[in-house]
Amino acid sequence: MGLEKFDPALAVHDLIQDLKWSVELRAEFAANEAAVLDCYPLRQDERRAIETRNFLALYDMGLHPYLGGQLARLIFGNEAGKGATVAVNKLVESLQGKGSVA
Amino acid sequence: MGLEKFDPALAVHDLIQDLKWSVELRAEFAANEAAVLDCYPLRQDERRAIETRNFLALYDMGLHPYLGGQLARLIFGNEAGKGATVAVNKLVESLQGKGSVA
Amino acid sequence: MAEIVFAAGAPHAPGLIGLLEAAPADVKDIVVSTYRNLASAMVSAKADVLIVFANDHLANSRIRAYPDFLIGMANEHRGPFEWFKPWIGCEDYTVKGAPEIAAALFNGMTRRGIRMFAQTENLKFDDNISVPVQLTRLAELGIPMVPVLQNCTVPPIPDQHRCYAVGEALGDFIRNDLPADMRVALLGSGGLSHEPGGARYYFIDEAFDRWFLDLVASGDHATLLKELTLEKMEAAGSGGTSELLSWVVVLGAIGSKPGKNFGYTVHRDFKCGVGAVLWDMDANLPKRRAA
Amino acid sequence: MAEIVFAAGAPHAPGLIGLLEAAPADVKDIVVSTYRNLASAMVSAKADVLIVFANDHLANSRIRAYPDFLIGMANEHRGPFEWFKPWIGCEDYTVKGAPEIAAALFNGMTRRGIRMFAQTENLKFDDNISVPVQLTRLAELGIPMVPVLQNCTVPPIPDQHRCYAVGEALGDFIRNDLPADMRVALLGSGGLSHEPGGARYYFIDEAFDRWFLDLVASGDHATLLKELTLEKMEAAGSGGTSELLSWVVVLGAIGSKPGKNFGYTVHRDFKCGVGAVLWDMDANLPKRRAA
Ligand SMILES: [Fe+3]
Ligand SMILES: [Fe+3]
Repeated sequence: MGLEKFDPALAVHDLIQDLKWSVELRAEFAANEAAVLDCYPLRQDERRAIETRNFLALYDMGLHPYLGGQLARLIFGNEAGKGATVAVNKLVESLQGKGSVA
Repeated sequence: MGLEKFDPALAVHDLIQDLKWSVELRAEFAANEAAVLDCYPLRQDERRAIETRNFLALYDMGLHPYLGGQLARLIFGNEAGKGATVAVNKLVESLQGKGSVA
Repeated sequence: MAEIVFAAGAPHAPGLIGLLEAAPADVKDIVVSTYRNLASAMVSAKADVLIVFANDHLANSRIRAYPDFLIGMANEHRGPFEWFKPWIGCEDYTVKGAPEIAAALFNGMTRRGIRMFAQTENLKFDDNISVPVQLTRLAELGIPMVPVLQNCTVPPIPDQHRCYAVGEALGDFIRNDLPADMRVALLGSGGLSHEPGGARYYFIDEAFDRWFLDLVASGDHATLLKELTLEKMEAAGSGGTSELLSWVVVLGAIGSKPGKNFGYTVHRDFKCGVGAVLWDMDANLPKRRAA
Repeated sequence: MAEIVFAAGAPHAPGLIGLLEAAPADVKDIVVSTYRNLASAMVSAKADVLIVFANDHLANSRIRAYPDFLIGMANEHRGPFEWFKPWIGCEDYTVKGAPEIAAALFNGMTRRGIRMFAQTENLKFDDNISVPVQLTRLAELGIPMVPVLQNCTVPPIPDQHRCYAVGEALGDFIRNDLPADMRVALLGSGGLSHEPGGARYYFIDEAFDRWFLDLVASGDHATLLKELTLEKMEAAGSGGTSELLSWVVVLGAIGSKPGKNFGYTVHRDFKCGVGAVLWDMDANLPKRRAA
């Protein structure tokens, strides 16, 4: 579950970077996630994994784990000790075998 | 007169890249060069050398020669066999010792 | 010739700020006293500038255009970047930059065959720079900073040999290109064992951390280069532990010196082993040997 | 395993298009027949894809964020970029891309420890890609292209040893990662001697060019790596001649093979020596040896 599967060609990496860098895009993602996903050339399985919060599947496709951790915080919360703890626990739950944690 | 003096920290490199990449900026540069130069953190001697078309001085400061050739074409002309020939000849004249070719 | 008067390695886990109050007293003591010791050593050393090497954490560049080293040339460095604020729980800060030293560093590394990137605009800082800046109160100390964000996690990762060579070039640059009598501080910001974003997010490899701290304090760089492989760091926490490559850059710059640490602690909520090393820049000096 | 079925090196001076009509008949003949020969060799070889290595000429990246290799992952490649049109005097073109092969190349080089950049948006092409595309009529041939723009001019420049190693990794990638039976063409686009933007803008080093063409046609890579230094290329035309590093990448990928050229010519207005080499990919094959 390290970097062996890393595939930098995956578009999900760009989605996460843009969400991190733009308050506006984060607001739009919260309000209408599908519309934001439409803007990225995601593979079908890649999009499905994002929609179902299946980090395990995304990591198997080649998502960089550091950006995976940030995607979890973008979805579940980013405040120290609060939302970020939920995000970390959800992420770990997915990666340790549960897959989808939607 | 090669790459020994190269100083990538010089702002003139950014000016040339932007001119190359933007039709609008080129039009503004032609109409009001000083206003465009104001937007770049140029050193005093660097700005003066641009204003006086002193490629020799710019190369001595560390301008990359490939971008120097492009700056000459941005100023003197860019069409094969026509303006570009003028540009090349002006540049060579400056570099071979004349300095300012304004 | 300029001189390296301070050299240290220290972790930057975001919990060291946001989760510090909630930590047990003994853990908190180690964190606070470690950074207080580093800050006072920097002051005692009369450092004119602090160059920090730290993992970029994919904060500044796209994954398909990822530089190995990115120098901050700004006049002042402001942080943390907006999205990281709630996560770190850190105050906003503004630290003086050193644009001329940054430009000299960029040129000096270029001339020494080391490809770096450099940027005049403010970089996006997360815990990498924010944690040491806040815990050492760097803005109040008034020491200007040159941040160098480093690729510790995006393959192909410059390994311990490459990072040590970069450090050797850095040391050569400091001694030969910077103004005589300039006093330079170096910090490697990152580690210890942790696996951010991984299935073992809460894993801390205490045995690895203690081995590493002892090894870098010993000054035995031959063993370090032989044993601190990417594989070993990945095993001690994938994608996080390899931040120790920032310490390796500093070690390459200073060469073999003994160091000391200010205590090691494991606290699950930090999701990262905590311990720092300060190297003795007065050791191995010819004049000391002769005394 | 996939196979390299075509490998060549050729210059891309903009004058080869914009100033071709005005050139003397014998010069024009060499230019036209050289590229016609290369195009028909690519067709005879039934190439499924053409990977072109070519100097980026600072067309795509800022000078303080300059990658050594930049892969074009676009679905189609359109050029030339607007500002270069009058300078090259070239028609607009659209060449099929090969995004999956480009992504595989990016991943394959990453896994082999070679840092490359990759971009899904259309790259900015100047003469580097436009000249070989137009002179070989690549769009009409219908062969998809993967352009890899290379740093041949911005220090620190990856030297002949590094570029050869990149080529060896490229060859390994082609043979082991690409689909079996895929037929790959490789072109190194750049050179020969020239000094664009320099005080010797009109200088062409005929002795160097003839030495170089003979050497690369001989297949003697040990001598090539020893003697084709950056210093030697700089002496033969600063900032331009080192584009021959794109040929070195191709040579690293194919290993020692004999090659032939289609004539060499010097024409002042081209500001660049002209000559191309096509390597014999059937040479040194075990089955041929046994025959
Ligand atoms: Fe970190
Ligand atoms: Fe070229």
